[in-house]
Amino acid sequence: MSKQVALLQGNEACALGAIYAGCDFFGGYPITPSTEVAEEMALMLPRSGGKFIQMEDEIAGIGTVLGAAAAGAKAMTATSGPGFSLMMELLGYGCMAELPCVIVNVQRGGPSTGLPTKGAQADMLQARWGTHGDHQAIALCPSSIEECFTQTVKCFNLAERFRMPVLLMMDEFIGHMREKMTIPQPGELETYTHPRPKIKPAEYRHFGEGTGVGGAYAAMGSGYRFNITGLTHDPKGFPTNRADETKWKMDRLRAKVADHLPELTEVEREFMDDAEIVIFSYGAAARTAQQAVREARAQGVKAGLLRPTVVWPFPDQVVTEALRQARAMVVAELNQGQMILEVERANRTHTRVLPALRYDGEMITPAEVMNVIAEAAR
Amino acid sequence: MSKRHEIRLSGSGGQGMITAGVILAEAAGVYDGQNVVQSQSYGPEARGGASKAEVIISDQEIHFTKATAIDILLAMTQEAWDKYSHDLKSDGVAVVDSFYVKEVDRPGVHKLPLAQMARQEVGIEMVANIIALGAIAGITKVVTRESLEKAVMSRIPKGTEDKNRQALEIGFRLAAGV
Amino acid sequence: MKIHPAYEMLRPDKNFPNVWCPGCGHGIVQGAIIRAVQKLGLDRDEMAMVSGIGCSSRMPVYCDFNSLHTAHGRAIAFATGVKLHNPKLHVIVITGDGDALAIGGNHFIHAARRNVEMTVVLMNNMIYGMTGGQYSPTTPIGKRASTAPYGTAERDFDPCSLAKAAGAVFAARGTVYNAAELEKLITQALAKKGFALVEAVSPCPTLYGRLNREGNAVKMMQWQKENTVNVKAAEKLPPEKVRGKIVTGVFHDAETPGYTEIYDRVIAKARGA
Amino acid sequence: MAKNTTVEEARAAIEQDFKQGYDLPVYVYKPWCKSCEICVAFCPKQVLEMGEDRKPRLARPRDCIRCRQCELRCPDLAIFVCEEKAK
Repeated sequence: MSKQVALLQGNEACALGAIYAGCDFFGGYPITPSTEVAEEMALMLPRSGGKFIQMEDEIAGIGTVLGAAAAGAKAMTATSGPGFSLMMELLGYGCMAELPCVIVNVQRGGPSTGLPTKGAQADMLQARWGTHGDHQAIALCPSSIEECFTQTVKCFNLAERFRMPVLLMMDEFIGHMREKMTIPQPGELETYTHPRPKIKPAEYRHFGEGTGVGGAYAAMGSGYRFNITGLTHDPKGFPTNRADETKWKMDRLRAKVADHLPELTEVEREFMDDAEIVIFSYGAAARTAQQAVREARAQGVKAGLLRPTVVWPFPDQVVTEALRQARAMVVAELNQGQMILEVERANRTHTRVLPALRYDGEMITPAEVMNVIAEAAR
Repeated sequence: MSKRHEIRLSGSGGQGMITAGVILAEAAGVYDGQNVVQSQSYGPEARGGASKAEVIISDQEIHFTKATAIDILLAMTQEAWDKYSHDLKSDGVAVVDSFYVKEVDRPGVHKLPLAQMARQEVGIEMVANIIALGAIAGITKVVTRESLEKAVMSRIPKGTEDKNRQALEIGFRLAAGV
Repeated sequence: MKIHPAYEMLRPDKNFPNVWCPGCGHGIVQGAIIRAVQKLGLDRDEMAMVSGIGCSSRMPVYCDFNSLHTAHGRAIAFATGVKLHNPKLHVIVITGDGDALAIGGNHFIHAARRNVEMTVVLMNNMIYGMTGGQYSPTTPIGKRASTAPYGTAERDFDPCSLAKAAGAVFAARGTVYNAAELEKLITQALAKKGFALVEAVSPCPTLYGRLNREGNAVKMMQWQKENTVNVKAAEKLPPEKVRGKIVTGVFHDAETPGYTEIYDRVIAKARGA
Repeated sequence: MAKNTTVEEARAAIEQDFKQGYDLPVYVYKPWCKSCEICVAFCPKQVLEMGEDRKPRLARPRDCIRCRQCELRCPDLAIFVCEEKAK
């Protein structure tokens, strides 16, 4: 079979990636600029026996996704700013109840209704801190159409393995852009499905093994009758407010991400070997940064690029190392300064950190980044 | 062709500018084997308002995804010309609809009867975007005719093949007369 | 068998007594649900009990089914996902008047409209019990609550009319005083293939009863006993004789294809295309 | 309130009581009873009354008609009607 090369929109590639990963449930509410994800899923899911449902609002969208996940589905929803805000409570529920699912946020300008048809990267900290309570987040950020596909697959793999909602932080620029890509053949990309328990139902504890990462867990209706609750619970899933059991649960939620940082860290490096000015950028803005790095090199500036594809957990160590090596770091992002706060937190060497920001709904240009590089090189 | 081509197709919502952009990108990317990035911007309205689609074609990897120095501009309305012609390069190629665009503030603009030909020869104005694609490809050779034809056929509704093939033919004919 | 017949349906390792106040009607509803499940011979492994937040919503943790205790108001949204992904499961939604009709009102009407196959047991105690007695969408106008110290100024919902109007296939009301009738109504609802509502009027002596001087659990159940009219009898009575009373029985019973059944046709069409 | 017990513990305690010769038509599992008095108030034959421990007790067992109203209305599943002994 010859490889299929197709011109795809980011949103379409995301939906195709979901199907490739084995997604069999989509619940959501239409919102610009994420709508094409839902439309594509509505078309494709029933063909493979999966289920698509358009709910009455975004809260119901993620609610039905979490319900399907409890029943064993590989489930997904897709939304944008206002809908993402509505989903926050249940994002926390998914973390607490350890339900795997993928939430796609095609970011647009905000706050409030903001710029529905224009792009931004201004939900980056909401993705990390939007829901109440201590919790961890795993979030990926694609910079190309191909990555919309491959990272959606990876999101499902991580959700299944880490038993938690995983966020794909797209943006309108990437979501509505088209590029050609070679559709991966079945088996070409890894697809992970969590193991199902084999022990006797009487011995089964739904939240029993260590941090739960990579472990077996059961679906409702599979003969293991367990309880799931958003209340703090013991290993059996029964509500508790005992301090020791609460601490056990909170430590488990923390450790499942904190103890697996090397596995979760994924940063692409370009021209980093001798880089003196390092640009930190992700998602759509990183495309501009890629161009700027090359233009800077052409002008004799030793510039390099750090492009995290997994933005949460933040690649702390990588950034700390890069800051140690660099004379200055330029953070290029499409907001008023969000991930730059994390970069500054990782800055243990008091290296200069300069923002290259744009937040008017338009894409930051290579010239704008070059100006900041020039300032950094001074 | 070792060059980055930035192409902007502009008009009003409903004139098929985004469809035209997708077809052009598919012709260049999938059938001609170039690297390609296609994007668009539009207002909240489904019909009316200024609308543009941009296609960047290059034999190199495309990093920056937006068009900022336009090599090829299509304007199907006066509003689109007024709004989107400012960053057309001095040696850029401009094609405008001669019926809807009356005032152009620079020399060398190709004024072609795109909408008129669509109405008179094909019978529906809707295919003016395909005529425009034919004209642009004919004038600039930014994509091959075979690839453009394949891309048109893969992206249009079933049952409209003849009308679109005719429209493409008209476009290339107009280009030959330039 | 020298044991309470309901015990086999309770979680063996869950501590009892349950969380509810003395005389709370919710435990009576739990008993009725368990007996209905036993009567129909449903397989526990194929039971999914989904709840929201509130007093009533604590029920699933005690029942030895697949149980999902969700967020406030969202039980029906979760339950829709459970049912749609695994239509084999018998889904029972346990909810209260605030959970189902205030914060979850949108999900309630839309699940009824879609006719998603689930049995919704709505325990109506006309008050928010868990948070300390605030008024709910079913608190009758003029009645007192901690957030209505002078009596509420709001009219109340009739959950059965609401469900029927939104498209449910079954809507019925019972009281905990008449636990046998309640059990019968839940049994009927569980057998339906569509969105079925059973409203169980369940007294809250601790808050509603105290705030409105209606007495303890026994007095409140005595009131139920004396002020309940069956829907068939009510139809023949003049309206003034029915006003202020609890009308019980089946209000609506229809046969319409359920959501998962219709969705199977969508799948067949998508695959044929 | 009574000490919390699991269903298994309740079962064992009840079985123990039966082994030791419990022989009345109605059984009250006291650790789960919250003394709401519903069973006493609505017994059609008035066979139950509240004991000094504020738990129901079967005062007039011979009047019990095993109608199960107490069992159906107990919010705590703490009272049930026993099967009739086959003699």
